[in-house]
Amino acid sequence: MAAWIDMVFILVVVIDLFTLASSRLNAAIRAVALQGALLSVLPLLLASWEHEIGHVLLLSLGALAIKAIFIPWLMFRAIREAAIRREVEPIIGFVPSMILGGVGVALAFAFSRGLPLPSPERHAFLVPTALATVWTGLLLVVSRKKAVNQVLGFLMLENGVFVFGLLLAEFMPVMVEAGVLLDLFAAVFVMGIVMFHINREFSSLDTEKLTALKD
Amino acid sequence: MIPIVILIPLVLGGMAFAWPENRNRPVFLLVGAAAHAAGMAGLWLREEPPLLDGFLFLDAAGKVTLTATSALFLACAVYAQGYLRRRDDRDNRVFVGGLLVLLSALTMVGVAQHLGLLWVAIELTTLATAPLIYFNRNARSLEAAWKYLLVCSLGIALALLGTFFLALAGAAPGGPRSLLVGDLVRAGPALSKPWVRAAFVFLLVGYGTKMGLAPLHSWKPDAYGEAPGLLGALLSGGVTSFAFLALARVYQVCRAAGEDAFARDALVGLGLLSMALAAVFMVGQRDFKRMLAYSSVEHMGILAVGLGLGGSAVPGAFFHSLNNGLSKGVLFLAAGNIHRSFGSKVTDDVRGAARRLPVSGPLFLAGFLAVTGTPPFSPFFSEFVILNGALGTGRYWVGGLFLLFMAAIFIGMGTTILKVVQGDDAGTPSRPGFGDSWLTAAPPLVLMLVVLALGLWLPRSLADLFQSAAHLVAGS
Amino acid sequence: MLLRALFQIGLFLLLPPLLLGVVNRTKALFAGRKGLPLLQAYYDLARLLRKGAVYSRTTTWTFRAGPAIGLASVAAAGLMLAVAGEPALVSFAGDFVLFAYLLALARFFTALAALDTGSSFEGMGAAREVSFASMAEPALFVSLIVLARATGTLSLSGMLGPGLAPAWSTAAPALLLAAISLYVVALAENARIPVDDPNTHLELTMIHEVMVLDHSGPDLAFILYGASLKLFLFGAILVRVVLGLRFESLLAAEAAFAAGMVGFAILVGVTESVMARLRLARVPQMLVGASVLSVFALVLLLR
Amino acid sequence: MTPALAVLAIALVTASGLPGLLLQRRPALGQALSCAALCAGSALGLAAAAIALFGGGGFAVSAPWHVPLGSLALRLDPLSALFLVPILGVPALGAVYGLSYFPQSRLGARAVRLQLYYGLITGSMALVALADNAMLFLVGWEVMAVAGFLLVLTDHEKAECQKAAFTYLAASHAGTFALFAFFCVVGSQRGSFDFAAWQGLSAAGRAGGWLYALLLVGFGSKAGLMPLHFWLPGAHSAAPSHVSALMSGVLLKTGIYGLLRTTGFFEAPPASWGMAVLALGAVSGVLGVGLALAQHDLKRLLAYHSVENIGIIAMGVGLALVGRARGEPALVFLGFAGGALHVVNHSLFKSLLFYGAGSVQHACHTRDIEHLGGLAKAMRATSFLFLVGAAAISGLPPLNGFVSEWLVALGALRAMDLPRGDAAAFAVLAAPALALIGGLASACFAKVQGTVFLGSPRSEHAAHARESPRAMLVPMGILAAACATIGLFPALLLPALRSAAAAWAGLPQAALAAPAARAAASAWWVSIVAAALLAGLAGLALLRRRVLRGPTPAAETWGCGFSAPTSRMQYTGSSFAEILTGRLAWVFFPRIRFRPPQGLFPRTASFTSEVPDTVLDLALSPALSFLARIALKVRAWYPTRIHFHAVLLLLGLVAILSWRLLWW
Repeated sequence: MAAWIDMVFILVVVIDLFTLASSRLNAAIRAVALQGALLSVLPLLLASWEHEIGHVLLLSLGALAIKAIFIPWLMFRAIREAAIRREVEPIIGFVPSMILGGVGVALAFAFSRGLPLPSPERHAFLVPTALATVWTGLLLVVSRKKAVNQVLGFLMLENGVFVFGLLLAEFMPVMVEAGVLLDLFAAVFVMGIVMFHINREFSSLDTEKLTALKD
Repeated sequence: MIPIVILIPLVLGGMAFAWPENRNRPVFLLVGAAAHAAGMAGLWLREEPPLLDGFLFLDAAGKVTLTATSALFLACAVYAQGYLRRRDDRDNRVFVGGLLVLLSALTMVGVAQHLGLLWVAIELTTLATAPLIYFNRNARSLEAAWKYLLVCSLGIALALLGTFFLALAGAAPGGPRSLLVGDLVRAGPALSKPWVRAAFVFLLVGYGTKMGLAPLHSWKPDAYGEAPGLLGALLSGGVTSFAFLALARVYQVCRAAGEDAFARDALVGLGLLSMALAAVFMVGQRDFKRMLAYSSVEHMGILAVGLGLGGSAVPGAFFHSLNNGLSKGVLFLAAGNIHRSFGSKVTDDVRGAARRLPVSGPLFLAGFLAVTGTPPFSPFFSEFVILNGALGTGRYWVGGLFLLFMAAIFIGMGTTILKVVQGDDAGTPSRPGFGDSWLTAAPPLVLMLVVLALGLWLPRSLADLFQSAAHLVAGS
Repeated sequence: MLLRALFQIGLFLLLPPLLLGVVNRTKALFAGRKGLPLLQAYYDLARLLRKGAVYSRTTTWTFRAGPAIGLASVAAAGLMLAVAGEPALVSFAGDFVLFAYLLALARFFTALAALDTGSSFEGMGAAREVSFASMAEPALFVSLIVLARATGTLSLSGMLGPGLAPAWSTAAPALLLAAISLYVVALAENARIPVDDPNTHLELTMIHEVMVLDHSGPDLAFILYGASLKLFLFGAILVRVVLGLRFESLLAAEAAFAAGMVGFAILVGVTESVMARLRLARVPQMLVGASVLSVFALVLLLR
Repeated sequence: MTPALAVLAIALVTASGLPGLLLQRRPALGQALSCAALCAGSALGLAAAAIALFGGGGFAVSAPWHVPLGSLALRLDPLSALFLVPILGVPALGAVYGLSYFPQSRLGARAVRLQLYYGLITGSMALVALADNAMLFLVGWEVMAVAGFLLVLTDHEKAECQKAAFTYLAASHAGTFALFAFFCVVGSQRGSFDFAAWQGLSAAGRAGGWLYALLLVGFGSKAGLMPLHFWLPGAHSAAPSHVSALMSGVLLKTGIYGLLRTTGFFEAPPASWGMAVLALGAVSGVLGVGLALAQHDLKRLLAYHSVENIGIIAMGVGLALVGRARGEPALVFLGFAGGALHVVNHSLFKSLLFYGAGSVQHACHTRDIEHLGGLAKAMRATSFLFLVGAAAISGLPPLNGFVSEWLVALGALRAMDLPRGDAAAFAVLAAPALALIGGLASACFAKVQGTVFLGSPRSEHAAHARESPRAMLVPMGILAAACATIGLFPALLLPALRSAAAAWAGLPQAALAAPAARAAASAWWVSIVAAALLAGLAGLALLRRRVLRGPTPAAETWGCGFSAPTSRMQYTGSSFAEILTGRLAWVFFPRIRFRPPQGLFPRTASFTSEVPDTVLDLALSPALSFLARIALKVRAWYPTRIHFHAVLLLLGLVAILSWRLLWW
């Protein structure tokens, strides 16, 4: 069982690095969708059995529905309308973002040993994966020019925080977990609408055009 | 009573979305606001026991912010009747529905005692506000909406991370293992110190972004500059005050865990930085709505300084959050009227507002005097109490800088506002039919009279409320 | 004591025109001329009082009231002056402040009368008179303060009275400096040579004379009499400062005082014959110099 | 009884603008009613003040006020009663003057607004004088400032008005922040914000020095002491005349009242405090009158004279403080009596002069004295009353200006009696400074009276001027009469001044009895000399009438035979003052624009000299615009892209985290 969990964590980190490198939007969206699916499986694997199964099942199914199915569908629709295929050169360039991503992951692993985790048993890789994903998400938001990529970055940030949330499954009541997922869903939904309007207004999703407001 | 106050606006919001007729949809707004105000009055009369095993409970701090926002929302609802009738060229389905959802989300923030639930409610307010900023349907407001959405979501995500850190702090064996503020405060010293510190930093940045403190304020000038005056009033008067409330709850937990030494310095530092930045960015500002945004940054700085100083300054901070709500309401609604009547918000082609708008012009000037701490308006008393907290306890540098920035802001803001209000409006673009009507001029006037009344005679019940809120949060 | 004071007042009112005569006679002797008779000033006054007056169209009542107010205020200042060491009719703490301000009152209304005529010459004269006087005022004040500090009293009678002689022994340098600066102020106030030339006919160079250019008849008489009174006032102070001796009998004191006054007049005449008129730009420097001298004297006393 | 009287007076005065507002359809009646209300209110207030001053019936009443740190505490002691006299007297006369100078029937809403703010500012000033609690004091203080701002904004179309009004409001608001700091520190030190609890503050050491610096900045900026006077000339010349009279005559005095009230709390102020105020006063006096000499605008000139007279008052206060430091009751009494009497005197003759200026502006529609002249013929009464005011402000004997300057000079002379090596003895130099100020002031007012009223008219307007209506002359007459009576009978006021001085210095009445008696004796002698002067004058006038029998033909002024003199050949204001302004050029850098005549037949040559306000135009506004340019540069650098906003947020996070680690 532990090997499977390690495999999932490693795969999540690999997807992080892949998204940083990919210049094609379709590939990036599919990768994030895969990451969402993987993360929705995690609660089932990690749940300690004395916990009532209903809560965990609901949580993972909800995550799967939102992260793996609905959000990618929304992203693909946005790309289709904007008729854009490829990310233009990001602000700090693909190669440097790759390097920064790698450095981030290394730091995450080094740093997580120092954190005094209350219940060490969970899994060695959980905290570093969470921190790495959060770091990659931040990097994407800050460096990418296309609005779609910024939303992907935000999504990855949420995934990282979601992984962190797994540690606290038992005393985050189901209602709050559902709230967090619902908020994520609503956030991406509103971002989708706004992207749709940006595309209609600026006929492109390039955030470089969004610089009119000056002091 | 609490679930009613949360659900009624939500239900009305849904109905507003469904309502086909564009002309009389704003009435839902009025009904929602009235119901909410009635609910609040009920809550003032009868003390409510905690609900959902401690998740929802209206404590003193929550009551202060909710009262201010309820009053402000009622005034804005009346204002909206006149405003939306004038803007009937645009579909207000999203606007009215969004506002009602925003009201219920804010109420939830006010009563949430569980930090996770608090985070969910605050994220909901962000999402409810974003489409409203885009009400003017032009490129600039779209850019403002996008920036608001992304920066705030980023901040809120960090706040979620902070909340999880706080949960981890309590997750050690023997710890409270819960995110209820009551449990965390009772556990207090048992929380693990490093996690609480890390949590406070992330939560300060998260909710600080939502509040608009100094380095995290970049979304504010764009959002307030492009949003309609009505939304600007609600954002600067309501939403940011609730972010301050969330920060106060986090500070409450921090103080219980014995970590408040650093927290207070961070709050005072960020507060003074916000005031400094507002002073620099307000000088020679040609767009009076963006200037009001920087004034909001300054007043959030004052609230942070008030909370950070502790002792007798904290009741002043809560009094100031009430005053800020009301006076910002006056300023933004009056600015909205002026903007619509002149068709522009740049001081180059807006002059003589006092002559063209006999109520909104002088109100804009009176609001400016109130906001910059001129007696007999009530913000003077709250700012004086905060200053007394600083200078009284020997922190002369903090007091000195506080006064210096207040003076600089008075001069910067004064030049802009006087350019708008004074002189005669010959040669400025005139848009007939957009003058002062009863519905658009009465609400800011009523708010101004309330601010003046609070300045002359602060009711005993309100003063005790601030005292108990301060005792709850900072144990002064 | 009242009889004595009335006698002093009589002396103060009758003697001054004689001083003018002595000054003119000294200047005449220096220039080898026979000069005007000593009593010429009395004859002029009598003649002017009997003559009619011509008034310019642009003038108002201020022009007619100017000379009368000038003379009245100088006469009032005379009430407080201790002639020949005897206490004056009016003496109280701080009366020298009133003395100085009464002179300022006279100057103020003379300048207004000059400006009323609306002529550029009179305006020029008024501007110069008022400017130089405001620079001379601090020097007069500080000199009188030095006297007050030296004799320990604050009234003119006390200052110029018996206390002055012993004061010379303790504060001789300060009193000397005060006397010099008082003399400079006297020359400036009475429009004598180094500051202003009383007998010139070129209006552009005059200061005091051009202010009274348009007056005629009784007004001119009041002005001339006022000027002589003012000269007498400054003379009386200077004489007491320099000749501070005590005399037991009244007659001896009066005789000494009269001799002193004639000496003062001769000194003024000599100064006028010896020096030429200063350029207008240098007059302020002279007056400021006098002020600095008197302040230095005061510092000597206060140290 | 007096508390009710005082509160009723304040209420009546504050609400005196309402009749004008309510009766807009019948403007004349409305204005008359509001003027009557104001006069009634001030009469009540003056009655209460008189009871406190002469009858010793002051009161100190306190009521709870549901406001943080505040309490409705009022105190009427001789000190505040003395200041109530100008605070309530001058506005009443101003309202009467406004009946015809600013008629509501002609000016409509503008006049209604003015009357509302006029009542408001008078009420708030009275509240400031009576407040016995820091918060109540600050409320009165700022309402007064804002009402003054709105009054200066009466005709807000003119850019000059807007700039002057905002400079005034910004200066007074910044000054008030210094007061905020002072009240906070002392309030928390003493545990209460009631002035009663603040008696006996310690003035020792650096803390005392800092408190005093805050006091000087806070009250000095309101009183108009140099270098904080920069807002004063603009505000006073932009406002209507009866508003300028109120601001110049009374508003500045609230600064002096504040300084006196707060220095009264300290029980042993060091002598250096007194010397500081003395020095500031002397500088303000001399430079104030120097700047006034160089002005062309009549109301700006009068405004600068306010700076000079505030300087004289400050010198009196300085001497009193030195007296308290050295424990010399004579110095305390003379300094305080001179300063306080000059407060009352200045409010009288300055209002008289401003009303005169208002009448001139009303008749000739210009304030530039270079275009006036020869008004005495048409406006006989106004020119005579203006002359009385001019003589009073120059401190010439038979009038009240001389009396207060004489008391201050006596105080300065009393400083000589201090032991030899004492530095405070140099306070005696205040007397020559006073003399210099008096000399310059008489030079300046000779210029004004000569250029404006005497000689021949220099412009069409001046030629066709008409005498101002009776309602404007009556208040001027009352003020002139008041100046004369105080000038002729100064001894009557000394008992009131003694009780005020005792209230301020915290000394028993008996301690000041001896110096007061000596001063009274001298004061009676001053009256006698003044009477002798007037008798001599009457005698000379009779002599002149008897002697001047014959016809007095009218002829041209002697112009060296030049047959066609024009009014432009007269000495103008700037040429009159050129000698003195040349001397003081190192202080205020006059801007000279001179086009010399060229060629054999020169066309037009011109010479204009204009003196900017040294502090405002040469120091403050360049510095502020420099700071504004820096702010604009910083803003230009601030990028608008969203990525920068996100990076800024993360940098904030990293900064706080690293600060957190260092802290650890």
